[in-house]
Amino acid sequence: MRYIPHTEEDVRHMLAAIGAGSVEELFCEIPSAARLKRPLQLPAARSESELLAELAELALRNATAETHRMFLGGGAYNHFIPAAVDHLISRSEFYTAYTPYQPEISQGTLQAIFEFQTLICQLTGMDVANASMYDGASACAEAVLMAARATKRARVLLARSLHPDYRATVATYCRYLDLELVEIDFDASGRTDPDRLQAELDERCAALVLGYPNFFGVIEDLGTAARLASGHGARLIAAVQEPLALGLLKPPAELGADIVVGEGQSFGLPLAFGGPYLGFFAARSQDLRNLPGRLVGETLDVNGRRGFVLTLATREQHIRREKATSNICSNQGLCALAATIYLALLGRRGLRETAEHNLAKAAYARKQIAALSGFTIPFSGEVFNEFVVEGPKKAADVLRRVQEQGILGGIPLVRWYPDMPQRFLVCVTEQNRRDDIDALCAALAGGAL
Amino acid sequence: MRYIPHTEEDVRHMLAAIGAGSVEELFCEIPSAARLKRPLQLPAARSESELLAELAELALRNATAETHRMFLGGGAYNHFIPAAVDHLISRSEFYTAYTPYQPEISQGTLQAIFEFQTLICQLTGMDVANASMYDGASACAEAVLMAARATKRARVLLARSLHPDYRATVATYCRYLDLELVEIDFDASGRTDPDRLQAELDERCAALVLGYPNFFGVIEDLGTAARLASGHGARLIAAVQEPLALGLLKPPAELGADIVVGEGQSFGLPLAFGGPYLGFFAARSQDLRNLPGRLVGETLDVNGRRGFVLTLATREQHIRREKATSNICSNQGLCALAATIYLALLGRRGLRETAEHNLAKAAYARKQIAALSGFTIPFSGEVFNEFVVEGPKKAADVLRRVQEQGILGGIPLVRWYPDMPQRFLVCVTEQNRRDDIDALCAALAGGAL
Amino acid sequence: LNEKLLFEHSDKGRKGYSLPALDVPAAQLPAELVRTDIRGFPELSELDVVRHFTRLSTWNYGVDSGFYPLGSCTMKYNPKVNEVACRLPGFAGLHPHAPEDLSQGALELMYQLQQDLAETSGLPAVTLQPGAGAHGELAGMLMIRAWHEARGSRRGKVLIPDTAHGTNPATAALCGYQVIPVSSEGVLRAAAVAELMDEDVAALMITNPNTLGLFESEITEICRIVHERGGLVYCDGANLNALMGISRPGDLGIDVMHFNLHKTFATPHGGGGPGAGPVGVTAELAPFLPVPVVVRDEEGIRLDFERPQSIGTLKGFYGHFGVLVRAFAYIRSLGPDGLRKATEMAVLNANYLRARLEETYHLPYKARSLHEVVFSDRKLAGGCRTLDLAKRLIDYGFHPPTIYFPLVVAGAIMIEPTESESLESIDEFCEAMLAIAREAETQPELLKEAPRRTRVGRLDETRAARRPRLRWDGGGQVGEGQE
Amino acid sequence: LNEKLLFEHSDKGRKGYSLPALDVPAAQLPAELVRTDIRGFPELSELDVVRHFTRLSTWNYGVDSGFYPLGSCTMKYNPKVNEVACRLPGFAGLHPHAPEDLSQGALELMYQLQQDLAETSGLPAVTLQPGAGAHGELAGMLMIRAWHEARGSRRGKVLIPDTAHGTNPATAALCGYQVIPVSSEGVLRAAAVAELMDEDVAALMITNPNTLGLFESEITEICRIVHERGGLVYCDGANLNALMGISRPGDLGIDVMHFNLHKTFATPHGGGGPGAGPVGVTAELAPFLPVPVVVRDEEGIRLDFERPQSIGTLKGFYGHFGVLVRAFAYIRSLGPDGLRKATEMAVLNANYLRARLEETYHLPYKARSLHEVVFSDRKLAGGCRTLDLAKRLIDYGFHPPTIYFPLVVAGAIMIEPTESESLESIDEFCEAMLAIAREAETQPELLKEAPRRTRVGRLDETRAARRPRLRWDGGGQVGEGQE
Repeated sequence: MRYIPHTEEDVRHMLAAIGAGSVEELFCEIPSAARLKRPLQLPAARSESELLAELAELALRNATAETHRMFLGGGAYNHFIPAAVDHLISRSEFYTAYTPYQPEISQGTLQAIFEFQTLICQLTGMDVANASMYDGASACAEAVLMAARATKRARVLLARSLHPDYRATVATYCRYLDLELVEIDFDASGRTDPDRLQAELDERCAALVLGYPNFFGVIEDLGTAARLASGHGARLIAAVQEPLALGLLKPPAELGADIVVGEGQSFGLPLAFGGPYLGFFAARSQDLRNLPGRLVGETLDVNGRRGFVLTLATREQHIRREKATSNICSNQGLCALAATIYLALLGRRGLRETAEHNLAKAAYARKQIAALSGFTIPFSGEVFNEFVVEGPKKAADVLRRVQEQGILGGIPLVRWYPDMPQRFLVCVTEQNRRDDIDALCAALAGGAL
Repeated sequence: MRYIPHTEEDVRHMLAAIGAGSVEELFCEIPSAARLKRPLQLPAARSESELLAELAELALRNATAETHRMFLGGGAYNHFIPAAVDHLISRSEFYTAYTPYQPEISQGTLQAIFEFQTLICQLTGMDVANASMYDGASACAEAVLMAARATKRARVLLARSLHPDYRATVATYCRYLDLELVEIDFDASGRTDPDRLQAELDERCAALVLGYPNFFGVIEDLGTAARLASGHGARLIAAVQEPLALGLLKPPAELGADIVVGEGQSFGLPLAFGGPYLGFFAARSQDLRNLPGRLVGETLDVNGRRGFVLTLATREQHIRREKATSNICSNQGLCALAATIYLALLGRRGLRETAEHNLAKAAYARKQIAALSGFTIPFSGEVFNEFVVEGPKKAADVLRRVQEQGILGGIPLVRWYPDMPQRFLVCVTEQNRRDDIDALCAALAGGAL
Repeated sequence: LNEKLLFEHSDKGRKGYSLPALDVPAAQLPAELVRTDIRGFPELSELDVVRHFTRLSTWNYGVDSGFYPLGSCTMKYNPKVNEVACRLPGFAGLHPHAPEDLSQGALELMYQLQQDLAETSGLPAVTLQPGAGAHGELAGMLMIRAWHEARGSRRGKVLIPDTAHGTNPATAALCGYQVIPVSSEGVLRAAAVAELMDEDVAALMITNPNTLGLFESEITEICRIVHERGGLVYCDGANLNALMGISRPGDLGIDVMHFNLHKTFATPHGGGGPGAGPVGVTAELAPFLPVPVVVRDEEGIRLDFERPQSIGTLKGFYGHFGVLVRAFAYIRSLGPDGLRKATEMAVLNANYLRARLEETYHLPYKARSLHEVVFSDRKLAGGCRTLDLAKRLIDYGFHPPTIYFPLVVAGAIMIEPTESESLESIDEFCEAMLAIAREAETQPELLKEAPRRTRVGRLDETRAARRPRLRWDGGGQVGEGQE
Repeated sequence: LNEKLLFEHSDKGRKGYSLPALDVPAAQLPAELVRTDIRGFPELSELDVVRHFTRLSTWNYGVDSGFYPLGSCTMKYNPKVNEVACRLPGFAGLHPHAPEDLSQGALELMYQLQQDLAETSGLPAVTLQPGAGAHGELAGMLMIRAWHEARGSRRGKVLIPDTAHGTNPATAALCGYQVIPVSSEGVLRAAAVAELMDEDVAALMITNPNTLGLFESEITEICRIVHERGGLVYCDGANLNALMGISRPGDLGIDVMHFNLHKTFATPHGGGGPGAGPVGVTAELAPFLPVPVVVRDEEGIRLDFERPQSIGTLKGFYGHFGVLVRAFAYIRSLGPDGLRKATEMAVLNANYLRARLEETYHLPYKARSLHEVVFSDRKLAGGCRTLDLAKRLIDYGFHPPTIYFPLVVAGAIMIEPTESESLESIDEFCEAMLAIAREAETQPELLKEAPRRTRVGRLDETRAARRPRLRWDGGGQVGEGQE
């Protein structure tokens, strides 16, 4: 057993020191009736080479951007990850450590998270950010809970254009908390309908949640929403499913958002079939003591040197137990580290340029597809790197034909929007070359027949 | 430029400090006639993603054990490499360091090489080993030079069954050194013919070089050769092209070898189209001051703590210049580290078991192939994990047919042994499953038609 | 030597990234949508970034650095091949919205892992979606509540023993439950449960073995009592490393349990995450599992979203797939015998360590330990406390144990060696513990002024909380440091 | 904290490896061929091994750890993407005996790299086979001798300036040549060469820029003189980082030059290797290149072994392919503009560093430096020498420069910053150098007792050489250490 060091002699020596006759004896407190009397029925142990062969075989049965031209987004994005990211997060001092409970031997993790918190504040324009959460959807749910706590109100408006997983997660978290969730429809631009918003916003509202960009890729009018929300004392929550957009779009804080949450996967994390990703959570100072999750703060050591510690733990469950601001205990430390490294590599200019490339590629694709016979762009709102297409027949059928050309052309929307059987979501990033886009257009034209 | 940090402002500031008006000015000592007046004609800079795409495309045009069933050996072996090896050699403290000139901040490299030297001594049974050389072939050439220096003799006997690259490299190194190289033929067993050996050995001989195992995979009779060589005062050099065999075979020292050199690639290094590999060089204490290459030794620091340093540098070219024992300056530090890690992981039992698996797989394959109509095993000597097969027609033609079945069935010998047009060398390691071997037999049977 | 913050390093115009030339026309958004520059954002070359994080890493301590006996966290060895496995392009590059027919390898792995966890726990239905243990607790308690509500029952209370992890009460509260604490005596007595159990109690949340490292020997009886009065039993699976192949929670009467893949199944802790917290439930609770569930039918393996009684979705997509790959690789590497052996050696290590230290350190509970052991600082001399001991261990080159938890032991020192550690490693730790106990008698300042060998000394946590500085803001640092 | 040797850790029965079950009958060799056990061989679990080497690594200093201005070694940044590139399965898994039609990707890369090096150097024919710079020297000098002999010339001498690397004379000797030293005055004077050049001199070996970091400004004239009298000129290419895109050795009259891919082209130095030492030659020398040469013809790219005038083979197979991949990736990443810019910034860095230090440190040669600068310890106070300065730099967190080389400068301090370093990084180094110069005046013991912050203090090299212990032999260590 390559992971278990005990030799027979070690075991004998240790049992003698314990004063036990056998390893079996050590389990004496487990009543016989509580014992399993047979071996676990699991496949036999694999050698390392067999294991790799088995996993390689499984891995080959999955499509990737290496095997297909890929235009999938919808909350998970195919961006380039510089090799330095993986090199650095693979340093075992980072990835084999746990939560920095002992700050004197955890300054690496702690400083990196402090930097992460700073980067998120810079991107969103907010005052404070936590050390990360499971993902964008759960961060969004925590934001709704925080808004309800902070406002002591029980009505929450969710844009129907918000990512469906985010809406579903909010619903699950709120399931037994006596909160009322109201969906607000969108208009022809693909943005949340301001009239519906105005009609539903009132003094009972704890929060209004908008995607930025939303699930359709459309850039919501946060400014107007913020004015409406703040007029009624409700928190405006901006939920960012594609954070690369923040390299180009006005920061939500500037437009009046009170809480900004989102998904950090675009910042250096692999697609990995949906996880682990990286929820981020940023707020204004007013909500500091209501924040869920871990926080890292700067302080001094006994010699007056700068250092970092976990702080404001009195909000957390290991101190506050049932009165904690959240039950979250871990964060996505390594994912936050990856994002910090990614953003440091891109830097001020690289982030902007990458965002601009995404914008340009998507604009080109949108224009080309709009020119295809049978295809239209149903929403008029401005988009960043994804957009909805309406095809001439069922989206699933069109996309299946496209798939036969080795292209993953988009995500059919009908699962979440039954009224949109012919629509699908197309995402274009800096990873798609012009000839990929042209191939998609050709395949769509063919798939429409 | 992601690898060059200078901003325009930095450049201005630095030029001002230097007192130069332009970067151009810094090259003032290069006469105008010596300047290149045009840009280098090289492809334009690639982004990281473009680079990876370009290299991935090249890499896909090569065959590997993932794309083919592979039975190639001949001095480079397809053994499993545990993931921990690459993880550890990828620690940048190891791979971005250079030669440990400053021992106080190089103890990691130095201790690892000391451990490498020890492992090589344990494997070969010799007294002393150096810090590594370029590869087995060049180590073999250095061994011949050392034997000539030590004995002050000029005649060297090379077994014709020695790896052809090793013989060729010896010839190149000796090209202008007034040494006489004599080839000794093999007999029907595939071993060096003892009668020819006896006939050629005399008091003029500096050294006799045998493969162990030899290029045909056959285990040479080192004991007899040692008796003959020592009777004439010549050094017996055992050259090990497949070091995994040392997990099972008698150590050369025990059989009387004076110098043991070889190739360490089997110990955790990828095939990598032939390099970088790892030459090892071991000898008896008598030759210590004649050894080529780097040596690491144990010593004490000012506080009496154990530490390691480069030592006996007076043999080396940076001190001795034209009187050095060799012109070699670097070693294969990172490759030696990989081998040290690999051997530590396998350990006493794992090394033996892996060697036994190789033996068993090759024995099975040899038996199966021998049973095929039209195929024979021309050499009767015992083998470790590779063996020569004689087919019914030109080896290249047989192997080409086998290749069409997705199998790299062996290495045709005719390039080095024009008298063997129908023979090829088959290697079987722990990586070949029984069904690979059975597929090879089936394909050979088909290829013979 | 010190390392500045990323932002303090930055120089205008540097970058560590390059893009291909843009091969389509540039595009622009309306100006009112576009931000100005990001003030203070880093500008660094690739080497700047690599050095920065390489240096930061050297101030951390991980399992690969040395013994890391953090109780309740199961800091076992993280196999390197698993890191290779999860990075295979077919796993790392698979988009969660890829069609199911092009995701069959991933779905197969998830399906097999569900079955493996079910077999290990004796709980037949498994969701892989929760992102961590606490997230699994949330899933589990929501299912318990949904089960009750499906039966028309609106119970409002949950029983939680005093040895529980803090996440247990926090989770119960998030599900709208009132928390009723139950006193234990090291192990939870059935009588104590019987006394508090009534028709308003939805569930008991228990950890087994508990946070003292003791098997809940009355667990079967406790489950019977809770079930009899219409409740369910939730098991916090953080300590499953003590039971693999020995005893299965499902066989004992547990209804719901979460797994901590990063503890029991060797996935890296990542400096605080990501982990993964799958949940196993009885067949009766299976209809309430979060969506999607990975199911197999004639056509292959697929994600089932059509589960009308499901509690819904807990996060985006299907779970921390990259973590699941590592756990799967671990289970396959050990096989059934290896998993059992891991448990046996983990328990052997804990008991050996206990035997070596129990004369010197106060052991509040004497029952046979399983995978971890809890001492207290009561016998520590010189006025030294658990915190001082912990900091002094750092000077000896070890990561300290968990301290001041569980709360039922004042000055708790909670040590979990795991099976990965060799006899030598545990002996070295014990020698250090014994040496520190002697130092406390003769040179207590060595403990109180520890650690001395780290980059920073003890940090002022009160200051951090009182004047929170949670981000760099372009100013100087809190105070100027000295070398 | 100390770390034992692998052999001191080992415990009987441990292993960190597993094999698949044997699926063929076991086999045996005759007993007389089989060894007994390997005495003392390690027995460790995977975690034991991982911790051992992880800890060892922390006692090393690499480019990623900090500034590493080791003169003549060009310790520039090693890009991480290149490490990914050489590990692509199609490169790492390619067997050198694979058929040429199944190796076309690797051969294409080698062919392109040959062309890139030819263009960069102005020498049209390139071999990629040599394993390091010294190996390249050997290849080059053998070709020079073969060229002479092909013309029936048996010249016996080689001229080597006093600024040469030690490998130059060692190599000349290995080719059977007598070494004739040439005195330089910082730069080599054509007149000095003219005086020594005769019909028995086969070649001049020169380094350009030389080991003082100075361009050999009379190089064209020197080449003319050597050629005129029937000799050839060999250039040690170690310092090519000073010339990329600026000046090409082939255009200056050089006949043969080796490249150090690990210096100029950013491949990692690996703690001492592997490097790669390709050699470029003029068309006239091309027939003498080692075999095989990578050539392109109608059918594709192939290895040409049929070269009757070749000097033969220098090592197994075709070169350090894994290193070649990295160098190729580097050249493609920078492109022609980037290579030139790398040279410019390397030279800028060296001159800036010189400007900041030349008032304080003695600068023996005043000509404009290219990529490196050589000071001496002549002005160092307090009886401190170059060695003391070097060790003190370690305490400041820097890798010391090359010391006591080149030999023409007593107490030489040879500093090569490379283009990877930022202004801040060089400023920090200069501050340290200036601080140490002040310390030498006021507290010379700080230098003489340095380093203090490392795991071991200054090591007794004399003891190591007098009583060589070159392997562990089961006994205790040299002396028992203290913490």
